[in-house]
Amino acid sequence: MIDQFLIPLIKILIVLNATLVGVSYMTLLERKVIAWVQSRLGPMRVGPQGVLQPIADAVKLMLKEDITPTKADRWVFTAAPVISMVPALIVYAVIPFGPTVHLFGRDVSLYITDVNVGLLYIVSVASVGVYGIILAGYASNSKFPLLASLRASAQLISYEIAVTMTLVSVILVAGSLSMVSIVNAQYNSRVWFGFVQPVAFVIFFIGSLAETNRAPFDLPEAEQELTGGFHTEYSGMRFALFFLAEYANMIVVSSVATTLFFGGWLRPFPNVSALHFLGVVPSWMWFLIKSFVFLYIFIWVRATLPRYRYDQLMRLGWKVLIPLAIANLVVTGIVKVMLF
Amino acid sequence: MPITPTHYMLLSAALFIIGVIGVMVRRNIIIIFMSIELILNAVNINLVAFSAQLHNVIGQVFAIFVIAVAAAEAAVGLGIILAFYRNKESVNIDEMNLMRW
Amino acid sequence: MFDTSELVINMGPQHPSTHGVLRVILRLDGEKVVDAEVVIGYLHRGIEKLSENRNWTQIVLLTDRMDYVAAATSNVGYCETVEKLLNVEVPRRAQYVRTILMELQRIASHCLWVGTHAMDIGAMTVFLYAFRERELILDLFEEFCGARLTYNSMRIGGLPQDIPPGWDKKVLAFCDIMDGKIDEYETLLTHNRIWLERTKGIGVISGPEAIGLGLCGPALRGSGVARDVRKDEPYSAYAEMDFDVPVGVQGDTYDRYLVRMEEFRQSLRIIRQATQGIPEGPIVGKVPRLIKPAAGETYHAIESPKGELGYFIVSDGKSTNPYRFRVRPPSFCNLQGLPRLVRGHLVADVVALIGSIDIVLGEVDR
Amino acid sequence: MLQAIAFYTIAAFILGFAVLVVTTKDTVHSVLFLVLDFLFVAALYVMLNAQFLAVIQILVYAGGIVVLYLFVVMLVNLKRPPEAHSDPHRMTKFGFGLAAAVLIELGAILVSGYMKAPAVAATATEASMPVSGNTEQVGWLLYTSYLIPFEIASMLLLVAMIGAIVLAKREL
Repeated sequence: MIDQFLIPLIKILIVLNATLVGVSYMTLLERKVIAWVQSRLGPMRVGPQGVLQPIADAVKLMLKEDITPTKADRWVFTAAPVISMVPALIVYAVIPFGPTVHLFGRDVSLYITDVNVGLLYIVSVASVGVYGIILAGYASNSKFPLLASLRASAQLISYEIAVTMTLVSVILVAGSLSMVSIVNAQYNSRVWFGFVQPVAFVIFFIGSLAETNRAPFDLPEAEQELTGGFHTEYSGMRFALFFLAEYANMIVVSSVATTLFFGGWLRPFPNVSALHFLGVVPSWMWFLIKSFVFLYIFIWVRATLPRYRYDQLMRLGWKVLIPLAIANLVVTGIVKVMLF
Repeated sequence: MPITPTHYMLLSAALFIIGVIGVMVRRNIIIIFMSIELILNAVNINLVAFSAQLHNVIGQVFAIFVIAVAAAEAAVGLGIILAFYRNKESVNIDEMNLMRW
Repeated sequence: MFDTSELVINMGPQHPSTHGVLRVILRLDGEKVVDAEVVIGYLHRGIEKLSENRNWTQIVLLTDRMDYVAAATSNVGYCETVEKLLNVEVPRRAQYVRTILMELQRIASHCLWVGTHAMDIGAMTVFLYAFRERELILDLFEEFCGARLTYNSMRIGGLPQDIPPGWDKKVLAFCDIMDGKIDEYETLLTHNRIWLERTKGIGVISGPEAIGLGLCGPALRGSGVARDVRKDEPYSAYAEMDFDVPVGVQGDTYDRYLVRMEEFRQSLRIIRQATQGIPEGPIVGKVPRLIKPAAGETYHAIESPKGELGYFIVSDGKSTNPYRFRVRPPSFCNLQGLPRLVRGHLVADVVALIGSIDIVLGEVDR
Repeated sequence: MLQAIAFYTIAAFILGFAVLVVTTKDTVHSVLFLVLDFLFVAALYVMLNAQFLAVIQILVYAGGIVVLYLFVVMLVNLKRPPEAHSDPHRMTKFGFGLAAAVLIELGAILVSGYMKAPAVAATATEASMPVSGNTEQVGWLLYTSYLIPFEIASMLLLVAMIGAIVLAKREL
């Protein structure tokens, strides 16, 4: 009973809470990092160095008046933020934060579950997230959000293809769809797949920037063009949900990138016993460090690059990334058949 | 009470009927298309149920083919809807009574 | 919806990238702009009419409020026009200081432009970098005249006060800082592939067409027309300065960007020459106590950061107010080119183009 | 017991949302119900131990096809209600009659108590396959016995893609 219900429940609680806290602190991190890039200080008022800023933000957003436009489709308008938030959270069910460890006298795996279609599960759940954006744009009954949501859905669907293709080439190398097996495969092959599949990794990274609506692909919420994009008409907690979903997605993407391309919880050179001292840092810590590096790069990119235009974005997706991903997949397949 | 393939068949048949009623009653061609998707799903439920019962994944393979056909159908069908809408400003199936326009 | 009919989108007057209260009514086919109509007047304060009821000295203060990001240039332009009307000789020291102020103002204005233009295209960091340097210029202005935005920094016939001691050193020090900062902006933008894709070939306009539309300033020079009032009809101390007038080739947004970036450098060049060569002498010319120009009219234009800023003033010779006061604002003239520029481009390009012609609504509406 | 609860819950949701799909007036709401319906069908697949298909169901149906529907619904913003005009030749009554007949048959099956589990031995296919696991088995079959249908399906999708582009593009 304990193994079946209690431990998974505790794990879900921990992951969910850690995610939500992590997401809210991502907003602080983003503001701080961008501030440092731009030679500013960022939030400094709430708490020392502004560390309590996310809490202040949350309180403010919760107390804000929740406005529903008169002509909005009330039902869908309320559901849209939830629809975009939920997929971002349930993806964490299959992300392995660490291997199975011995804890309090029993073997506890540092992931909620390991399903044999783990990677496909992530892709499919992520593909449902697009509804939140489309419906938000539709339900607002306003032109700018509608334009933005059409842009967003076209963008997400296009880049999903490229990203999925790169995942397939990783699956080919790993020989499994399960996230845990993919990490183990990297242990066994003595090399992180990021070095085996550099092209796939680059495409995945660019694609995931687009999938999470981050700069330079943040067209759906291009403030300067569409006055805030699909969440123009939203306020208060509903707006916050969209915001949190974006950050949760960023964390998901970083975790997936870490797992697939950078060895998940494995320390650098896991097979070199000379580097055994690196094992001092626990496995889940390695996972978090690697993910954090990705998150940092996300923010860094945002602070540096201008924004693509819609048609250029589509051109990049369809004419560069997808053919490249397919070519990479074919080459991977050929090499795999020839050599192994 | 054990859940037998008959349960799944009944569910599938009920879903099928709902789909058929949708096709027959509604005049909005988009809804009709969605009803067809329901019908296809009813078929898939059957296939997968038998696949589970017979411990044979061939049923699931066929379900995948059905999904592929559904995707193709949706793409072409929605293309037709858009073309029709562009000419007639309508998606009412009863106004779709010409072979060409 | 997007395939079957045109969509009319109202951009502004409250919109994050219309730089104030500009309103553009866009007719879209999909995301393509079929036509654009610019609606102005949301910031109209009647400065021209107001000026006809103020005496000549008071008007300087009103000119601050036109191009509020380049107030000193407006001040100088007005004062020079009145000096022309009065036939007053301005001492060379004042001329030099005016030149320095105007060029500092040009850099400040271009800083604001490069920041907001980049921000519109999505590069947010340039904005804060540029504002950081603009702050240094504002400090210099504050030291000179006590104000940071609306300076009221000029008097008819010369300067309100002499430059503070050591100010010229600070200006030179600023020039040294600014050199590196311009390179910094260029590192972030000039060869950035996304920036190139967003600006190259956008809003292409040929030289003759740009003249036909009445474009001026960097927007005109971007199309390859080397028209610069500082060179063509020198005023203040520009005749004694050695500088180039950068021109573009293609006439697209990127060329307009390059022209302004080069103007940064040319401005620094002028500031260095002028600061090192400030002559000694009085700062105010022989201006009558009661300014009452003889009946007549005059037009005088200067090169403001946005283009040719002209003042047309009629004096009836009887009152202490101008009889007629009219401004030729560069932003206004450039703005009328916007519908031509955006036609056929995408919605995202509209903001890039609004940024590229560099308008200030205070000047457009007056 | 647990299985029965799960089945009845999921079945109720599937049928309930299906009814909502065909009865809702607002087309966008209808599309939303369709997504929910598909998600529950996917849940049913998980119950039937067909995880791969469940994921494909979500990925292709919910993430792909229905988004397409949503796109079309948003593209055709109707100025008049789509159901305004009715063709006098419609045989709605006949349709209802047919549906009723099938329903009666279903009821008959229920009443006759034909609901016991048939004892079927596992067919030999599963045992003879060199791989284990749902995904692996489906993949194995797709790429061995059903390779030609699989390729034909890919052709079909290609043709559909081209067809959709030809139909939907205004000027070619």
